[in-house]
Order: sequence, then structure tokens, then C-alpha cells
Amino acid sequence: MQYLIIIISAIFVNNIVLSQFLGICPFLGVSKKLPTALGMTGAVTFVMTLATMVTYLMHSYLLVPLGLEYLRTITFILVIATLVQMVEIVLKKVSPQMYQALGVFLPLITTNCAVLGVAILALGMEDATLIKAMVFAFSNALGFGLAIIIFSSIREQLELVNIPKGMQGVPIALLVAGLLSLAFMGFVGMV
Amino acid sequence: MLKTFPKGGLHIPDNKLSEESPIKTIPLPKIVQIPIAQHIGTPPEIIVKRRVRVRTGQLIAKATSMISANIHSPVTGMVMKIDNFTDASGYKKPAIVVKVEEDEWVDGVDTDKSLNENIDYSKEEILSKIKDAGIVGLGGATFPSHVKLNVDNYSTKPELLIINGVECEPFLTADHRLMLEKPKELIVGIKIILKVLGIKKAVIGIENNKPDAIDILEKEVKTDPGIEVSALKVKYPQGAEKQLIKAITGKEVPFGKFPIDLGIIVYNVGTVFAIYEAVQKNIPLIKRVVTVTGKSIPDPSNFWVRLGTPVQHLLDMAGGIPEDTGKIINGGPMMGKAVKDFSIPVTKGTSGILLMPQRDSIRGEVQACIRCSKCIDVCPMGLEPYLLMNLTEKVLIDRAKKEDIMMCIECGSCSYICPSNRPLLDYIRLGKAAVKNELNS
Amino acid sequence: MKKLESTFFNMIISLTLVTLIAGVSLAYMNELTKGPKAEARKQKQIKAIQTVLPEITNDPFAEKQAIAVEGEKDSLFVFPGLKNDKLAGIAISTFSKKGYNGLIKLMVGFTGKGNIHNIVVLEQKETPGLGTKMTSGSFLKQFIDKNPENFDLKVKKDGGMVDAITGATISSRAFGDAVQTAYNTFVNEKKNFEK
Amino acid sequence: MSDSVLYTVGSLSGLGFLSSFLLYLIANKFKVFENPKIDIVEEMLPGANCGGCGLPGCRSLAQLLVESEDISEFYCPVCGNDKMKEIAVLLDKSIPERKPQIAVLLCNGTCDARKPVTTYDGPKSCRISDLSIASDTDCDYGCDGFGDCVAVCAFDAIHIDPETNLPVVDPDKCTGCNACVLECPKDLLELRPKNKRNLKIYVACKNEDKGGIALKACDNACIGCSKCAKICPKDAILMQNFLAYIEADKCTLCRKCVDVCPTGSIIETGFPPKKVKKQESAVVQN
Amino acid sequence: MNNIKQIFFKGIIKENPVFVMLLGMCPTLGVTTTAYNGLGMGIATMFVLIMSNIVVSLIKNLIPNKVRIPAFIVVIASFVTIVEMILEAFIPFLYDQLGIFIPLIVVNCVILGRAEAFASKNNVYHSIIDGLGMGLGFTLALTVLGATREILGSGSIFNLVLFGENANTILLFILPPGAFIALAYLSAIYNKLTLKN
Amino acid sequence: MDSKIIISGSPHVHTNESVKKMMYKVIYALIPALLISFYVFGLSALILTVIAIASCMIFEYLIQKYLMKIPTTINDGSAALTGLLLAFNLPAGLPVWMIITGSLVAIGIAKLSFGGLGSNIFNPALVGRVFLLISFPVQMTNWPKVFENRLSIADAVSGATPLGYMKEALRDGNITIDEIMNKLPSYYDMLLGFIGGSIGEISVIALVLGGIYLLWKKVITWHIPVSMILSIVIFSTIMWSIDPLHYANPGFHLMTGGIMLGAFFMATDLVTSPMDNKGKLIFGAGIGLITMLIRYWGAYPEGVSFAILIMNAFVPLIDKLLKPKRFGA
Ligand SMILES: Cc1cc2nc3c(=O)[nH]c(=O)nc-3n(C[C@H](O)[C@H](O)[C@H](O)COP(=O)(O)O)c2cc1C
Ligand SMILES: Cc1cc2nc3c(=O)[nH]c(=O)nc-3n(C[C@H](O)[C@H](O)[C@H](O)COP(=O)(O)O)c2cc1C
Ligand SMILES: Cc1cc2nc3c(=O)[nH]c(=O)nc-3n(C[C@H](O)[C@H](O)[C@H](O)COP(=O)(O)O)c2cc1C
Ligand SMILES: Cc1cc2nc3c(=O)[nH]c(=O)nc-3n(C[C@H](O)[C@H](O)[C@H](O)CO)c2cc1C
Ligand code: SF4
Ligand code: SF4
Ligand code: SF4
Ligand code: SF4
Ligand code: FES
Repeated sequence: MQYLIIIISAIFVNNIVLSQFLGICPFLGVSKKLPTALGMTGAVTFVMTLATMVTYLMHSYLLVPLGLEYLRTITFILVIATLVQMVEIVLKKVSPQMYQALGVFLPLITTNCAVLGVAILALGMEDATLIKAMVFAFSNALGFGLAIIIFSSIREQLELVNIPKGMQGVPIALLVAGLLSLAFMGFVGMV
Repeated sequence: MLKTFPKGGLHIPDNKLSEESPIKTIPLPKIVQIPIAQHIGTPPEIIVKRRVRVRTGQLIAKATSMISANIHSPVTGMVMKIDNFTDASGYKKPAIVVKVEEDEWVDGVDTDKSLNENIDYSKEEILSKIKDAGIVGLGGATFPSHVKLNVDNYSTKPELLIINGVECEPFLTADHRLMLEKPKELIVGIKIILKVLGIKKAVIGIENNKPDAIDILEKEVKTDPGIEVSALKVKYPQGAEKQLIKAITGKEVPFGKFPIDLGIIVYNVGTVFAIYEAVQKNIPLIKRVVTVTGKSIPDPSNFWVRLGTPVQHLLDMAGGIPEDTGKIINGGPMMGKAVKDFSIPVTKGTSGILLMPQRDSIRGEVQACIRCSKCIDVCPMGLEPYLLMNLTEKVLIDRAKKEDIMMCIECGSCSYICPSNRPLLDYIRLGKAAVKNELNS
Repeated sequence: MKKLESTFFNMIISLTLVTLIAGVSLAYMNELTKGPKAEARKQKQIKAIQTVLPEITNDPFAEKQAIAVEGEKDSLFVFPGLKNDKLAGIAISTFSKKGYNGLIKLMVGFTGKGNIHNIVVLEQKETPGLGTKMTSGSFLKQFIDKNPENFDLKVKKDGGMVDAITGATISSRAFGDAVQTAYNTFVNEKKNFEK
Repeated sequence: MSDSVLYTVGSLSGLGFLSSFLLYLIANKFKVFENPKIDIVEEMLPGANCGGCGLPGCRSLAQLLVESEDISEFYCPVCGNDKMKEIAVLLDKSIPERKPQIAVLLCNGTCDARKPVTTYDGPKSCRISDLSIASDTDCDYGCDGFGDCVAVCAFDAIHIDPETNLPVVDPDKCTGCNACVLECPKDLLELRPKNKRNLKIYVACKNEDKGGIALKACDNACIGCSKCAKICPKDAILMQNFLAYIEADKCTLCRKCVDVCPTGSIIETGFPPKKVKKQESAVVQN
Repeated sequence: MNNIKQIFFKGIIKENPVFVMLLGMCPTLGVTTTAYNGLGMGIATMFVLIMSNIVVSLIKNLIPNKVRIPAFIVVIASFVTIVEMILEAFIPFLYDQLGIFIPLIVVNCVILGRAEAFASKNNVYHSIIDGLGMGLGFTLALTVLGATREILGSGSIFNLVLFGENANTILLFILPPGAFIALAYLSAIYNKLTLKN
Repeated sequence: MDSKIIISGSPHVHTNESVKKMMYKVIYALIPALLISFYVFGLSALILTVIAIASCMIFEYLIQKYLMKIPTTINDGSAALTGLLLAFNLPAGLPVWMIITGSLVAIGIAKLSFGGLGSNIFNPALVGRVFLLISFPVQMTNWPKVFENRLSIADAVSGATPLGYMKEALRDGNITIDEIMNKLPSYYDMLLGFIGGSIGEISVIALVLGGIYLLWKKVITWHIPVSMILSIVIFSTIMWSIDPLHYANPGFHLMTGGIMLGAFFMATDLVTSPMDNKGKLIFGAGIGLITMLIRYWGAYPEGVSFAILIMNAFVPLIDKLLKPKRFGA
């Protein structure tokens, strides 16, 4: 049950993009086409879960025992950066197509604050355990995925209509994100 | 329950004004203008010269390639010009102009009106007669009939012949009148085709808004167990080959395949009559039934018309050109082509001439698509016309192709129904042309 | 100068070096700010205590006591305030988890008689514009100088005396709940501080 | 030094060591080579993705430029010779010099000269109108004036002149990218050499009908009288299908033909005004 | 000299990180409930940006390509941690307000983006100017957005009450959807203004 | 156009239906519900309706003319309809400036920013309503009592909607559904519309009548209303049978709140619903499900508006995934 609450909360109620404001850059950047959005979701899910696992372990077994909590930011980001770069190198070799699709955005996962943000937020959960942290990270990644998939399908549709000149590009994307977030306000209070 | 095709289609006020008017034979015009490109495929090669006298039924252009058809002189007279003239396509294309002098038929033609029921030719003889007569499909697509009939070309064995007596276009009554007036000839024609195909079974599909035709033909086929008449629910575009097959047999011709791949062959009733005349009477295809109609036409009629006759002549015969004419349509209101003026000649594919008054001719103001999905609902091919138009408009031709734009049969149902007056079919045609160009380059 | 190649040796050395230098400087910075950081945290509470209590002369922090609350893991903190060695009031850092978005933390100051001297909101995550109005003077004012003994801390809707924030009954309820907890603790603990 | 400092330095540099070690291992194990020059070349290209090079986009050209042995086939009209040379030098390859070009319109069927005989009532697109009708005038070859070419120009170089209802090419903006030439369903646009003062002489007509028919359709039509061909000292004028065509590489811009044309369908641009004779040319200012 | 000016101003207008490059959107949207928060965040980011630009441009040639990103990130993270410590120690009020977004300065794409795209290719002096320009552009955008949201959503500006405490303000603007919507229209206005020039 | 021969591509005939006619049919269909709300809430409902419609049309005109510089489309009736539906979703007696703000949001933000009629992703009237609900929760949940202050526009005595009352009561705990139900208006009142709520959502009968008219006129199809209502019935029946003490019966849920208004008039908005019939079924079912989730466990007592907006967001995805079956495929 508590896992269910974590999942629903992360995907719908406190959606990482639409209400927590994390990972907005890739959300706006790689959402022009549905297939790239799907690829990005996959990459983020993988990196986020993995990163949270590693950082959680590091936090509990290295930083806390040594009293080095203030190194949280720097160690976490170092781990994430290394991890992402490894994923990038591997992906380039294993699936060049996907690498093409995600292009410059794989390195940007490093600077995707969602990954670091979730890693940090995971520490703040009540009665955190490793499994819980990972479920938390995974469902946040799904929340990211849900948002970006809907968003990219909307943007693909908007390609076919005549957006007024002043609203083309960034403004309409932000406006759609805003209305999406408005709609998702309906879920508040659910958990 | 009457049969029909399940998905899409719509009801259009049918306005069959000339329904009651028997097919009249009209006097010959002063000149005829015979375009060379009258059918799908390669145009035939002109074999007459200027200042040569030709007789009615004489071969004047000879089929060149596999998919091509002969053209015969529809009148007797002098070849005046061989030049480019605007035809129904709106473009200037080569045509032969003959000054009409009289109506002297070539030898060997049986001009006797009596019925000849005995089919005493072999399969090969019939085929070559049809080929020589230059017969093409008169239902709209003008595909050379001998090609379609040559079963040796196909890997699938034919099983069923469908005769298309649907005439789902509003206003047009040519096929309807033909079925009423020449039922016996049609049955003979069907038997000829069955003989060539080597099968026994034929179905005549007729929409339920022509009960008299259904009655007459049903009486005629009583003695023939192989031929049956199938009354169909009225729904546009039931006359389209694929929809007709679906309505009668329940089978769907897959995209990129032909009816023959299901063992089915479809002929229009006009074509069947032409085949009868070619085989039994040696008459080449030089005339056809044309409906001349329109709300403001004094006297909507059906005529036997020699090919090449200018539209002007037909209109004179139907009571003159009304003042407020806004559009001259070669064909029916849904699929017909608007032409530039009254000098355009009748060709093998002309099933009707429709005049529309000015007020009905102007299109409504185009508005944004309100996504009402009516166009999707009426599309008989299961396409999404709104999407195809939008994609074409934004030059996303690859995506349009992925959305199966090439499947569109250009029935026009979508443009008809769109409450926003969107020119859906116009854009879909453009998209199809773009896809074709891309394929070529 | 030419850029270093990505050889094994170079990679390891350079990254290790960078982290090493970062480590040294961070550690140094940490040593430097350790004191001020703790001080800042303390100052925040001290300031809150000073606001909610009448004038005091002692360092309430020195006599801080943790009091466990039934059914909760966290405890309340009690800070006695003395003026010239006489009890001037008690500040209690209290909380309620019934807020619209969970935890609300208050510092409530009681005079010796149990009258509320003042309240400071330490932490809250309520909806901006709704629940957050609890930090506004107009809402807090109604508690000042009231004694919970005869001032029912329930909202009016539930039969109490608190004027709820419009549109934020839940937050108001939680606020009252936190103050009530503090008052209960005050009643229990008061005698321990009266010298 | 306190313990905490020691721990900090130890754990951080340990982490640094570990990351670089892992990265090195992985990087070596999964090596892929992608020529970094592609990125560099792509950055040098204009990035308009206009298709002027005949390829789907700038990156495709960059890739081909880098990867092909012989790059003389490839040319980005937008870059022009200088930039292309720069790229060639960078890649250590050579390219032939190309003359800059500019689009011109081979139709002078202005509203006054060519009266419509029917009304076209459909989407405002040259291509679509051509699907239902050759032209709403009697000339089958002339400009439809719906501006498909305008829409396709990535450089804002074509505009429809409301007076004549014909497109006008801005010689300063046109890069000769060929996009409009490919787009026009009537094949009315042609790339001709660009020179300093925008000097050009060309026959602004594509009507292949006989003279009489052509003239009936449009006052400015070329009637195929061959006067220009006869007077041309360089044999630069080709007569075909009742239509004259001036070959740009033979033409020396002597302007003799301009004077003899009875309909004024030969257009000269960029020349100082002559002693007022044929002024029709003023209609198309490109 | 002109060059310097260009580097400086491009961050503020032509390549404004928020309106044009869409970088660092999370803090942009997340902390701008008030003008004050936007300003604070902007300044904190600017500090990190300038410092890391300096260090990155200093050590750019010492770092092999493969460990470039981790190395830059360590540099950035160090400065972020320093900012975090300073804020916690000396401006605790702002520290509380900015919350999780302080550590997230590390991943603010603007900073790594500039380190990668500019500082790693230019000298120290230019990198400082670039950092300053970008930082100011960022700060400006955040402050304007913060001010807009604060005025509409709370009826105040820099915590200065404008319409009286009980005025009905459009709450939505201090909630997440309002952030997106306000920024959407601000960038539309920005587009309009810059396009005209 | 002079009397020349006209050329255009086929087809050369067209139906009588037009966008304008469709919009007006929807407006006609809403009239019974509108009359009931005038009867129940009186003058303030009339003022609300007039202001909402007028301001929507004025904004449409001003923005199109002066900001977008395109021909205005106020004549097609869609702006008026948006205004009417916005009014239907607001409580009577809402301050005028808030109504106008809602219109600005509906027309300016939700509709014209996307390019106008047909281009918007989200239902404009609902965006306007939800914007107001979140921005002004106090005023937006201040429901005038029925049949009181009908003729004045003074501050109305505030009542509660049945759903709002139930949510509040359930949150306090210690009270069962039956006890709550006893304090609520009778089913008869709910059916006719003599209950508190937004002006247009109250009368089930009038709304269903209008819906049937639209179905008959083929402006809407049955798919969305049926699947939406069905999913609500199924979900609420399941919860009700599990725990009848804390979950109300399906009949109550159907008759309260904006379900009928939503099902027949707002979820069916052509622009913001899927094109494909299967897609429409999924869309409707999704709305039903989310509505009930919000009603049961969300912060808001009523969920139809949010549910429709959330499903609006899924429409492009649904359109992409669900296509009509191609002929011969
Ligand atoms: C390019 C082309 C090739 C065709 N090939 C065949 C064929 O091989 N066999 C056949 O029976 N019909 C063939 N047809 C004829 C069609 O099956 C069909 O009878 C004809 O196109 C008229 O149908 P419609 O008016 O519905 O389009 C062909 C038609 C076209 C246009
Ligand atoms: C939309 C559409 C409607 C058609 N309607 C008819 C019709 O009413 N009657 C008819 O004989 N053919 C109609 N056709 C043509 C048939 O598809 C087919 O070409 C014809 O029946 C084949 O016979 P034919 O080769 O003898 O012409 C229609 C085609 C299309 C695409
Ligand atoms: C987005 C949202 C935020 C809310 N925030 C709060 C809040 O911070 N505090 C609160 O007491 N109620 C909040 N509410 C309102 C509650 O859900 C509940 O309706 C209200 O507290 C009780 O109504 P009343 O105070 O008008 O009697 C919020 C509601 C919504 C929809
Ligand atoms: C059946 C039907 C339902 C409609 N429902 C709404 C609605 O709920 N909200 C709205 O703003 N407009 C509605 N409209 C009007 C119109 O579609 C709407 O203004 C567009 O969404 C604007 O692009 C409706 C129109 C029709 C035909
Ligand atoms: S014209 Fe094409 S797209 Fe339109 S309804 Fe007919 S088949 Fe479908
Ligand atoms: S019928 Fe017209 S308005 Fe309706 S969906 Fe199709 S294109 Fe759009
Ligand atoms: S030049 Fe060609 S593309 Fe341009 S307007 Fe004329 S016909 Fe159209
Ligand atoms: S006018 Fe034609 S050739 Fe010139 S830039 Fe534009 S599209 Fe290219
Ligand atoms: S700032 Fe969060 S992803 Fe860029």
C-alpha cells in the first residue's frame, strides 16, 4: 500500500515536472517528437533509478557515518555525471539510432536536475529504505515519462495548426505545460 | 436488410431529374473534336492526316501499347485539323477535328436495331473484337476493357462477374435509362463476358432508388440461374468498385490489389452494352449515353451522343443554356470535373453534363477544422481526411504517405460533409500528386 | 598549451586532482562556516523565542528540554524564559501534522498564567494564499492574550472559538491543534520550571 | 587537521579516482568513431535546411562533404563560393568555382495583359489550381499567381506584386537556392547568372502556342516571330515551339533583341534607362 | 573592446538563457513565487557561474576530454556547496525559501552549458564577462518573472503589499501552473520586443 | 464575383451543415437548463450569463482584431457558446471582475493563444473555470441558496452543493452516508435542479433533454456521454458495494455535480475530444474514472472539470494510437 501511495503521488499528484519543477529543460527540449520523448523517458528512467540507488547507498554508508552530509551535492553529482557518461558511451555503441535520437540530450541528463533532485528528495522520505528510494525514483521517472509523452503528442498535433506568430515556439510550449499543470491540479490532495 | 458497404458513405439528395426521360438520339453536330487521350494508359497513335475523309466507325487512332485503346471516327466527314485543344482536363491536348458531312458507316457494321442473342464467337474472337472496338470502362475510370477481360494475364482465377448498375452519383441517369431500355442486350453482353471469363456467375448491383430497373432485370434473369440482381441500399459511393464488391460479397479488396485478386471482375452497364454492340453488331465504341441535366436546365434529358460532340450541342438539344450558369461539370456533382467552356467535347468517359446555377457554384468560406470527425465517419476507405489535408498543407508528405493518403478513391464524401467547408479532397489530390512525384524522382 | 590527451594516466590524475583540490577547499570552507551555520540555526529559534515571550534575561537555550508527545516520534521543545531568575514565560516549539500539506511547526509563548503571549510560525508548507495566511497578523492576533483554558482552540465550524482563515479551515484546525498540544505540555510541565 | 577534513579529502578524491577509472575502462571498451569534422562543417553551413544543395538538410551535406573523396558535385548556393572554398580548404579538398545565380520569372502575364476567362474557386495554391485547371486565363503556361514559390523561399526573397499578381524576386536576398524553381508547377522560374548590377536579358514567356493563340491569351506573350533570333549577333537565341529562349552563357547583353520584339516579352533589367522605347519591362523589376 | 561588450550583452538579450536558450528552467519556474526569491536565486547562480567560468577556463587544458564533464561538474558543485554554506550561515531566511533549488544550481544547465560552450574555449577575462552577462540575463529574467507572479498572485512586490492584505489576488500565479503561464506570456512579449529591434 | 464560369475541384455540392449552425444547435440545447437556473437563482444567474457571453465575444473580437490582426470569427457562435458554458460552470453571484477574468482566460489563453477555433487542446470554458476555481477558491465555492435572493443581487446567503457537503462531512469522519443523505435535498429536487451548484449543472432533466436534442441533430455522437456515464456508474457501484457506509450510491453521483453537463456538452466538445469512435469511448471512460477518483479521494469535492481537462491532454495521443480501420486492411 505504501508503495502504491508513493507511485500515485509521484506520477499524478506531485508530478515531478508539472508540480515539482524538476527536469523542465529536457521536458521542453526533447519533446518535439513523440519517439524522442519515448527514448528520453527510457534513458531518464534508467539513469534516475540507478543513480538514486547508488547515491542512496553512498549517503547511508559513506557520508552519514563520516559526518560528511555537506558533501551531498558534490558527491551525488559526481556519481551521476560519471554514470550518465558511461551510459552515453555504451549507448553510442549498442544502439546508434537511439543515440542519434537523443543526441545532445544524453549529456544533458547529467544536468537534468530531475535526476539529482530525485536523489536528494529520496533521502528526505519518511522511513526511507533503499527499496523505497528506488521505487520513488522509478515512479518519478514514470511521472516524467507521462508528462513528456503527453506533452510531445500535443506538440506534434500543434504542428498542424496555425499558432499565432507571437506564440510560436517557446511561449506555446510553456503555455501547454501550464495548462497541463493546471489540469493535473485536479489530483491535489489525493495522497 | 438491403446490402450495402458498412463503413463510411453518406446520403446525398439524388436529384435524378432526367430519370423519366427516355434516351433520345440527337442530330449530329456540325463538327466533332476527338481528343486522343480518352482513357487511362497510353494515348493511341493518330493514323489519319488532315484533309482526309473518314467514315463513321473508321479507325483513326491506333492503340500503341498494352494499356491503350483504339479510337474510331464517330461521324463521316473531312479531317479539318489535328492540333492541341483544351479538353475536360483543362489542358490543351492533341485532338482530331472532323467536319461532319453525313453518317455513312464503314462496312461490316450491323446497324439493325434488333436483338442478336446468339453468341457464336470463340473467346479469342470476342477478345479481339472488344479490343478492335476500342472499348474502355464507361463507369468512370476508362480502363481499356480488353485488358481487364484478358484472364490469361492474371494468376488468380475469376469466379464472379459484378455488373455495376449502381449509378450513385446524384443527377446522373444514363445507366438507369440504359438498364430500362436495353435489358435484353445487357443480358447478352453479360453472357459474352461470362463466356470469355469461363465462369457462370454474375451479379448485377443496383441501388434501391431504381426499383423499375431492378424489376425489369429481375424478370430478364429469371431464366438464367447464373445471373442474379442484387438490390442495394442507397449510399454514396456504392458505385465505387471496392465498395460495391464489399456490399455484394462482403470481401475487401486490399490496398494495392485489384478485384481480380479476389477473383472478381466489375463492369459498368454501359461497358456491357458497348461490348454487346461490338461483339454482336461489330459497332466500335463511338457513342454513349450522356445525361444532360441541372436544376436550371429547361429539359433534363438522356441522349445517345457521338463521341467528340461539343457540350454546346447537347445543351442546345436540352433546351438551351440557362442565363445563370455558374459551373459546367463533366460528370456528376461528386466526381465530375468542372470545365472551362461549352466547346469541350464528349469523350468515352463522359457520363453526364451537369450545369449548376451561379448561386450553387460558389464554395462556402473555408474555416478552421473543428475536428468534428464527420469526414472520418463518411470516408469509405477508413482514412482521416482532415489529417491528410493538414499534413499536405504543412508539406509533411512523408507522414501523409504513412497515413495511407494513396488509398483515397477521391469520392469527395469528405469535402461534401465538412461543416467548415474545408477543401479536403483538393489537398488530398495535391498530396497524392506529391507522393507520386516523390516516387518518380 | 596543448590540451591533454585522454590517456588512462591523464584521466585519472586530472580528475583525482580536481576532486582533491575541491575536497580541500570544501573542507576548509566547512570548517569556516560550521560555527556561523550552527549559530544561524540557533539564532532563528532564539529570535522566535524572544518574539513569543515577554522580556527575558536568560539564555532559554541553555535550559531547553525535549518532551515526548504521545504517539509521535518527534518531541516538543520547551524553553523556559526567566527574567531576573523568575519565570517570565515558557516558549514551546510545537507542531501538528494535520495541516493541509502535513507538518506545521509553531513557537508558542505562554506567560506564567497560561496566557498566550505570542505565536510565531516556524515552518509550514500550506498552499500559498490560503493556508499561508496563518502567518499573517490578522489571523495570529486573535490568539494573543487568550488563555486556552477558556478560549476553545477549535475553529468555529467545529464549535470552538477560532475564526478560521476563509478557504483554509483545515490549516486553521491544524494551527489550533498545535497550539493545544503546546498548551497541554505547558500545563504538564509548568511546575517543573517554577522555582 | 581534523578528521572531518581528512575524510572529506579522502572520500572525494577517492570518488574522483574511481569515476575516472571506470570511465576510462568503459570508454575503451565501447569505442565508436564519428568524424568530428562533420560537426565543424555543419556549423559553417547556413543551417537554413533549404534543400538548395539537393540534399535533405545541411547536416547531410556536411556529412557528404566530409566523407566523399570528390566533393565537386556538392555545392551550397547559400554559402557561395567563398564559404565553400573555406570548407574545401578545411577538408583539404578542392571544388570548382561556380557562378552565383539568381531566380528569374519567365512570365510577364500581368493582370492587364492577360485577362482571366474563368474564375477559379478553390484553395489558393498554384499546385492545387493546376490539378483542376491549367489556368483561369487562356494561357496554359503562365503564372497562377498564388505564390507557392513565395511560400517555399527560405530567404524571404520572393513576393507577389499585388499590381501584376506576379512574383517578384529580390535580387539582393535571392541566394539562388533553386527551391522555388523546383516548386513552381508551371516551371516558370529559372536560375540565371547573377552579376554586379543585376544585368539580365531574358524572354519572360513560356507560351508554346502558335503566335495568334498566344497573343489572344496575353498581350505580353512571345509569339515566336523569330525576329530576335535573327538579329542576335551571337546566335544566343533558340527558337522552339513558337517560343524564343535566350541562352545566358552566349548572350553578351547587347540588347539588340529587346528592341525588335513586337510584344515586349524580352525583359532587360539593371540597365540604365534607354531613350524611352519599350517600357513594358518596367513591370517586372527583378 | 567591442567584442567585450558583445559578449556581455548577448547573455542579457540575444542569448538570454531563459527566454532564448530555455536553460535553467527549473529554478526559473520553481523559486519565482516572489521577486525577492528570483533575485536571490539569480545572484546565487551568477556567483557560481562566474566562479566556475573562471576556474574552468583556467584548467581547461589540463583536463582530458573524457573526464571533462565530471571535472567541470566537480568545480561547479564545489562552488554550489560553498554558496549553500554561506547562505545557510548568513542569510538563513533565503536559504529556507530556496530550499532544494540551491543544490540544484549544480545542474542548472546554464552553468554547465556556459562552462562547456564558452569557458572551456576562451580565456579567463572573457569568461568572466560571459559569466557576468549570462548571470545578469538570468537574474533579470528571474526577477521579472518573480515580480510578475508576486504582483498577480500575492498582490505585492518585493514583499511590499500593493492592494491591501485582504485583496483578492489571482492565486494561480504563485502555484505551478501560473509559473508556466506567466513565463509563456513573458517570453511572448520578449519575442515581440526583440523581433522588432 | 462576375458571371464567369467557375472552376474548382470536385465535389461540387456541399451539405447544409455549417459550423455556425452546429454551435447554435448547442446553444438551443442549453436553453432549458438556462431557464431552470434563472428560475432557481434569479437575477444573479441572468447577470452572470450575460456578462460571460458578452465578455467572451468582446475578447474574441478585440484580440483577433488588434493583437492577432486576423479576420474576427465572433459570428460563428463558438465564442458565445464558450461564454455560455463558462457561465454554466460558475456560481451565481460571482463578482463581475472574476467572470471577466474567466472569460479572458478562456478566450485569450485557452483558445486564441493556440490560433482560435479548432486549434485549442484544452476546453476553453473549463480552463476558464478551473483557473477561477484555483485562483479564487473562496468565491468559487460560495454557492447561493436556492430560491433565496432571487430578485436582488445583494450578497447571497451561501449554501453548499450536495457534493461539497458530503465531502466536508466525510472528512470529519464519524458520520455515515445515510445520515449525510438525510440532510441533502431529495432526489426529486436534484433531478429538477433545485439544488446548490454552478448555474448550469443543477438540472439533470433539462441537461439530458438538451443532450438528446444534440444526439438527434447529430451534433454529437453517443460514444462519449455513454462511456463516461457508464464508467461512473460502474466505478461508484463497485465502491458502494464494498463500503456503503462511506461511499454514496451511483444514482447520487450521477445526479449531482456537473456530470450531465460534462457528459453531454463539455466532454463532447468536438475540438477537444478524440476523432475516432474507439478513442471517444476511451476518452469518456477516462473522464468518468478520473472524476470519481477526485470525488472520492481528491481535495476537490467535484472532479468533472479537471477530469475533462486531463483527458483533453491525452487526446492527441489517443488520436495517434487509435485510427479508423483502413479499407482492406
Ligand atoms: C493503373 C491501373 C492498372 C489496372 N490494372 C488492372 C488489372 O491488372 N486487372 C484488372 O482487372 N483491372 C485493372 N485495373 C482496372 C481496375 O480494377 C478498375 O476496374 C478500374 O480502375 C476502374 O475502377 P474505378 O473507377 O473504381 O477506379 C487497373 C486500373 C488502373 C488505373
Ligand atoms: C467514388 C466512385 C464512384 C463511382 N460510382 C460509379 C457508379 O455509380 N457507377 C459505375 O458504373 N461506376 C462507378 N464508379 C467506377 C467504378 O469504380 C468502376 O470503375 C467501374 O464500375 C468499373 O467498370 P468499367 O471498367 O466498366 O467502367 C465509381 C468510382 C468511384 C471511385
Ligand atoms: C489546491 C488547493 C489548495 C488548498 N490549500 C488549502 C490549505 O492550504 N489550507 C486549507 O485549510 N485548505 C486548503 N484547501 C481547501 C480544502 O480542500 C478545503 O476545501 C477547505 O479547507 C475547507 O473549506 P472551507 O475552509 O472553505 O470551509 C485547498 C484546496 C485546494 C483545491
Ligand atoms: C457539441 C459541442 C460542445 C462544445 N463544448 C464546448 C465547451 O465545453 N467549452 C467551450 O469552450 N466550447 C465548447 N464548444 C464550442 C467550441 O467547440 C469551442 O469554443 C472550441 O473549443 C474553441 O476552439 C462546443 C461546441 C460543440 C459543437
Ligand atoms: S475523397 Fe478520399 S479521403 Fe475523402 S472520403 Fe473519399 S476516399 Fe475518403
Ligand atoms: S469534416 Fe471538416 S471540420 Fe470536421 S473533422 Fe473533417 S475537416 Fe475537420
Ligand atoms: S511562379 Fe509558379 S509557383 Fe510562383 S506564383 Fe507563379 S505559378 Fe505559382
Ligand atoms: S527566390 Fe528562389 S532561388 Fe532565390 S532564394 Fe528564394 S527560393 Fe531560392
Ligand atoms: S534546470 Fe532543471 S533541467 Fe534544466
